[in-house]
Amino acid sequence: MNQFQCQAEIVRMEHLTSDIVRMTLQAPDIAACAIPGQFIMVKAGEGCDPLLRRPFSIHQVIGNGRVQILFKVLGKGTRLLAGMRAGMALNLVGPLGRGFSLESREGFCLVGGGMGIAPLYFLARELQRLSRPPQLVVLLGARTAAELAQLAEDFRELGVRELHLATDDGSLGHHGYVAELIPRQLGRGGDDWQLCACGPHPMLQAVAKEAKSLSCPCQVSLETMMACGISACLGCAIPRAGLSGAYLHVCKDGPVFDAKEVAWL
Amino acid sequence: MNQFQCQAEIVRMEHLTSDIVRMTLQAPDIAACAIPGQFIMVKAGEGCDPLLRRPFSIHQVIGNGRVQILFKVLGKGTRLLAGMRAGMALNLVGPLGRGFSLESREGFCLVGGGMGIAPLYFLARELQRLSRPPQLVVLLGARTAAELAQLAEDFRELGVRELHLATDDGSLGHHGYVAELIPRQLGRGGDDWQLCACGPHPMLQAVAKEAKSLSCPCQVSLETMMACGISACLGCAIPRAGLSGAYLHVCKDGPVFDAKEVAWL
Amino acid sequence: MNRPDLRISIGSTVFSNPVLTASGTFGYAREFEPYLNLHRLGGVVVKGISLSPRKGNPPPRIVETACGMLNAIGLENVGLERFISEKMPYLREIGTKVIVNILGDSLDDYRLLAARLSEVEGVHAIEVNISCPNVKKGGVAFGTDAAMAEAVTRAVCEESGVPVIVKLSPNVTDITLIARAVENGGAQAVSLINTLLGMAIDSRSRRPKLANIVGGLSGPAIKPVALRMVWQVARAVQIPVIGIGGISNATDAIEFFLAGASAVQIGTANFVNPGVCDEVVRGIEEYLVEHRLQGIQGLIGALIVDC
Amino acid sequence: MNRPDLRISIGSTVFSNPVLTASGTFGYAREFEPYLNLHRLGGVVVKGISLSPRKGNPPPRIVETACGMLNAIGLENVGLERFISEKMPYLREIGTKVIVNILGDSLDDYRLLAARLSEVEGVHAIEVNISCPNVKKGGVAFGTDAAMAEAVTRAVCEESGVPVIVKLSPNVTDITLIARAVENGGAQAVSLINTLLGMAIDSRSRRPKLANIVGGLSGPAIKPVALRMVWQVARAVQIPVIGIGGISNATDAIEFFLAGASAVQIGTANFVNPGVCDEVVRGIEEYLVEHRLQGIQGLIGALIVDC
Ligand SMILES: Cc1cc2nc3c(=O)[nH]c(=O)nc-3n(C[C@H](O)[C@H](O)[C@H](O)COP(=O)(O)OP(=O)(O)OC[C@H]3O[C@@H](n4cnc5c(N)ncnc54)[C@H](O)[C@@H]3O)c2cc1C
Ligand SMILES: Cc1cc2nc3c(=O)[nH]c(=O)nc-3n(C[C@H](O)[C@H](O)[C@H](O)COP(=O)(O)OP(=O)(O)OC[C@H]3O[C@@H](n4cnc5c(N)ncnc54)[C@H](O)[C@@H]3O)c2cc1C
Ligand SMILES: Cc1cc2nc3c(=O)[nH]c(=O)nc-3n(C[C@H](O)[C@H](O)[C@H](O)COP(=O)(O)O)c2cc1C
Ligand SMILES: Cc1cc2nc3c(=O)[nH]c(=O)nc-3n(C[C@H](O)[C@H](O)[C@H](O)COP(=O)(O)O)c2cc1C
Ligand code: FES
Ligand code: FES
Repeated sequence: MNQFQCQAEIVRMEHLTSDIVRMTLQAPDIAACAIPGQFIMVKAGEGCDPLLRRPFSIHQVIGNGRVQILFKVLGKGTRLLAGMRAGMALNLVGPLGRGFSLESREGFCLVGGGMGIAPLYFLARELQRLSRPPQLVVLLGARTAAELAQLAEDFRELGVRELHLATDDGSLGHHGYVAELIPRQLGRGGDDWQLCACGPHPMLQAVAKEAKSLSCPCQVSLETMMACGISACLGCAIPRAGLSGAYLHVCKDGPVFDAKEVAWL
Repeated sequence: MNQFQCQAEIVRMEHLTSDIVRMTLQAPDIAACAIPGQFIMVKAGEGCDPLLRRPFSIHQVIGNGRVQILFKVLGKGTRLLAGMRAGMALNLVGPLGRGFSLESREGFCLVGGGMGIAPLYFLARELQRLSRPPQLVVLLGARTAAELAQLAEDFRELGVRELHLATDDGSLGHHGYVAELIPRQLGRGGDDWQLCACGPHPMLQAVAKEAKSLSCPCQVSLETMMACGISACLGCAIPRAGLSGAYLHVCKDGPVFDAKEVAWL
Repeated sequence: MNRPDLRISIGSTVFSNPVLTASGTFGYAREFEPYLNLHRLGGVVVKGISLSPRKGNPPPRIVETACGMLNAIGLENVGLERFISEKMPYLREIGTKVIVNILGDSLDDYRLLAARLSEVEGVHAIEVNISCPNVKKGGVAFGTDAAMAEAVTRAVCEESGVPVIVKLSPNVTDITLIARAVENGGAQAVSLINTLLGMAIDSRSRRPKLANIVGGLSGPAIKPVALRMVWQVARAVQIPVIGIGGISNATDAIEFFLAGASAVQIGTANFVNPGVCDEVVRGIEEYLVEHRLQGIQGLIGALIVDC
Repeated sequence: MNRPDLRISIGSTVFSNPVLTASGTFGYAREFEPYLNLHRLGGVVVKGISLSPRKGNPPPRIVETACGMLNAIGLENVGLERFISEKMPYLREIGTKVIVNILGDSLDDYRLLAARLSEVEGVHAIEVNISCPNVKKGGVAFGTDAAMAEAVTRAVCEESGVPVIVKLSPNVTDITLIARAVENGGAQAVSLINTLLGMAIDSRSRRPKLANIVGGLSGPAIKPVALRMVWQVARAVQIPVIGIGGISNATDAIEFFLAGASAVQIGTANFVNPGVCDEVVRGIEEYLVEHRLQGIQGLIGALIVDC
């Protein structure tokens, strides 16, 4: 298995807003084999409070064996991480989980909400690097313009032309939810297109619904509480579609799932 | 009671050796009323690991409402404190406990070992500021020259002329224990002199023994595990001299005791 | 909106708010005068008092553990009479409710303590520590046996003129059995949990870190166990439950109310933050306002459980 | 000096070193292949196996607490037959001892599991999880009653051809009573502690943080309780004791040996540091060398206690 535990030096800290941070880590083993949609488990702080590692999507893999994560300060783990400085080291485990399938399609529509945007950047880049790059539409949503501005810029620099934005407060792009942009964009494609979505659960639910009504295949990246990230604790269960009452495990069967596999409660 | 809980900004961090740190804190309330031998309780880190505050002697009170502590990195609390930077803030409680008595004497002999030197600097300065300053002899011991050099310099700058050093490895001053210097220095004084000692328990024991054989009054500053520092937990008990089997409490009855009060086991 | 109503009652005693200090962690209150407004506390539970003074255990008496601490103070206290003459005058002055925690070696000890204390002006309730060993029963703790727990409760209730709270030990298989026994015995309330029995060893010296070898575990580490027990007991008895164990802020306290506690006691957190009780009272008030609740009663046992 | 001798035995099974993984925290071992040398482990205790597959509890199943975590996995597992056909081939290959943790609803379940498993090549011992509810006794856990604990032990021992370890629940008044009952029942060793029953509440949503409401507390937070129980049990029984609870490094493990454990299991720490078991083995070796001990036997129960 291509999984590693390593001590990674922090190469760069970028505070995109007061509570959104992009961290660049020197982690060659992980960088060498990560695919979009996979995640790493990061130990925040030295002591045992917080005890457990925190999962973060791989936001970008760059030259020189570096990986980036993009995160928002929510609780004590992310607060500790946001207080780190370049030159310090963090212990990482990864890359973990099942990433996005890049199977050939006419087009890909990427839908990201909030920090769910993180893995989509890596995905967009890998799609563009394919020998026959598919058409690419990227829809990004956030609460407000400040959270979106820098990230949108990054996608533009990547050469994504079909980039559409939505904010909850209307301060940038569409005033409303990002999932609402899907029908307009996917008018052109039907089942030749692939939806790839990552974001808060209600957003993913809405995306899965749109996908169904458009008969468009849809991959979603899910989040749960995780203790191990490596399929040892069975803590990351989510209900599987169907009547069996069985569970999927986000860290191993996912985090990226076919929307049809998941029971959308 | 002149005790305060306050959020104090770190004004300065000085790394005297790789594991000895002098930290200057802006704490006007505490600075205004502290006396030599008192201590403060410092919360290291944000979370609850480590849970309890750590006690540190007040090393110096300087103008502008500042206090200094001098500490050695031993475990996770002091490691966290050593990693702080100027501009950050720490939560303090103090000043606490019973300090040294400065009652008028012909001379004072201060004996410090290791980090036990911390409160003696404050004591030496206050003694020199008395309207009729007593004679002053300062004996400092440490494991090796590196741990002693800067501190000895500080006492010299204070104008202490009778300064004698000892190191365990003989790299500076007397090769041996600092308590061994006492008889030579106190040849001149008998019960007109006051011994004031702070350091590891075996050192204090040796000093108390010398004091007894020289019939010289002796104050010792003791350390124990402390949970509260404010006489609420009763955790800081040490056996009292005599046959009663009763206990003294270091945070309230001390940390400075008359050596005769203490049962030297 | 008016300020939310924080009052709660235990028997005939009305507390201005549900935030009390836990026995053995708040001295005799005076120690905290510099750090908070003592009269704003719901109540003060003082260090456990025995008939005669006790010296306590030899040191080391405390040791830090992961998010917790062990203590083996050994119930050091000034004894009944010195408590009344030396500590009560100040406690009467601070204008908050005073609960005296009592401990004994036998039923008679408990009876004598209750009788004497409930006559003392300014004592508003008695909290019975039943985690102490029953000397007559070979040192088995009163609190680990339902019959003994009921007997000691009955003994205290017979003698006491003020409400009786019985403080339960968590070191039992089924705490609801003990709680029900104590309710049968006549207790007006139960408080829980006392400390979990634990131990720490120094690998260098190969010795126990406490002179007493074992000690009581307290602090955030035990909160999940305390919360579970409070939830179980609140559903098993009719009398009010006072939640204790690892409470360090208002959010923690609110969790205990949701689990069914009518009041909380704050212990170890007083050592870490001597002003914590004030902050908890304020935080509870803010939560009630934010959640549009008229008072603390709306929160007690309000846990939403599907099924 | 030679390398210290780390071997220990339980019944007829000899382990190359005393560091085992705790059930439910190490998957079926394969998950940890990237992170450590599986053959250097003393042994692997696999996730609890029942007769039929179990789906486990609905999510959320885990929540972090102060220096610990609560889990309510609900004993999800692939069931006896799939375990044997799908998981055992790999486990046989890694060249370390394999202990299968079993769980059931009734004595018959346990009997069937023991009989079948002890015939399987590569199963070196059985660990009986008696913290499960006994369906026939109204759901009271086997492990909280001495008679039931003894009965289930006897049932398993009668059927098993390999050594039987019984894993004790800490949620009892006197764990030495259960340990002695289990010893009487024929167990070759006891392991302890399983998780402490706990609970967590979300004050915003006013709901339990676990769908199952209560869950098992593990991690550094429980170490003092585990250490105390191991110390008590080691003095109460003649059979080897396996210490479990919050062990995160070699120093923690050494504390358990001093308290009387002959081996240790590492649980939650595997999540935090998947390479931890290797580090613990190395750390124990270094400690023994530094302290001039010939082997682990010199450490077991070597706590120095005055008086
Ligand atoms: C596969 C995966 C990928 C993720 N990728 C990203 C990302 O790229 N950027 C980002 O900002 N966040 C990401 N998250 C969420 C991130 O893990 C949490 O925000 C983080 O763990 C919060 O830690 P904390 O200590 O700051 O918050 P806490 O104080 O622990 O809790 C704050 C909130 O975060 C949630 N949370 C806490 N721990 C976890 C956990 N282990 N797993 C899931 N949710 C948790 C809790 O429900 C709580 O409401 C991802 C989660 C998963 C499962
Ligand atoms: C009144 C008083 C004044 C002190 N003044 C100074 C000083 O000026 N400079 C200085 O360097 N040190 C001083 N100490 C000691 C200092 O408190 C400890 O070194 C510090 O608490 C260690 O914390 P830690 O987390 O780094 O170590 P830990 O990892 O907690 O433990 C390392 C060692 O330190 C000891 N220790 C831990 N906590 C305490 C505690 N609360 N009280 C006493 N010992 C403890 C333990 O026995 C252990 O062996 C003083 C102690 C007391 C009681
Ligand atoms: C140092 C200390 C001394 C204590 N003394 C007593 C006591 O005398 N009587 C008693 O009933 N409980 C005593 N306790 C238990 C506390 O009142 C409380 O039940 C326990 O600490 C759990 O709460 P916490 O986690 O908030 O500290 C003591 C606890 C500590 C930490
Ligand atoms: C996620 C998880 C799952 C567990 N599953 C089992 C199990 O199936 N059978 C069992 O006997 N113990 C189980 N345990 C208990 C552990 O084996 C161990 O006894 C406990 O976690 C205490 O050790 P620790 O603090 O090192 O984790 C589980 C623990 C955790 C955290
Ligand atoms: S997080 Fe542990 S199994 Fe998925
Ligand atoms: S440290 Fe708490 S009473 Fe002294």
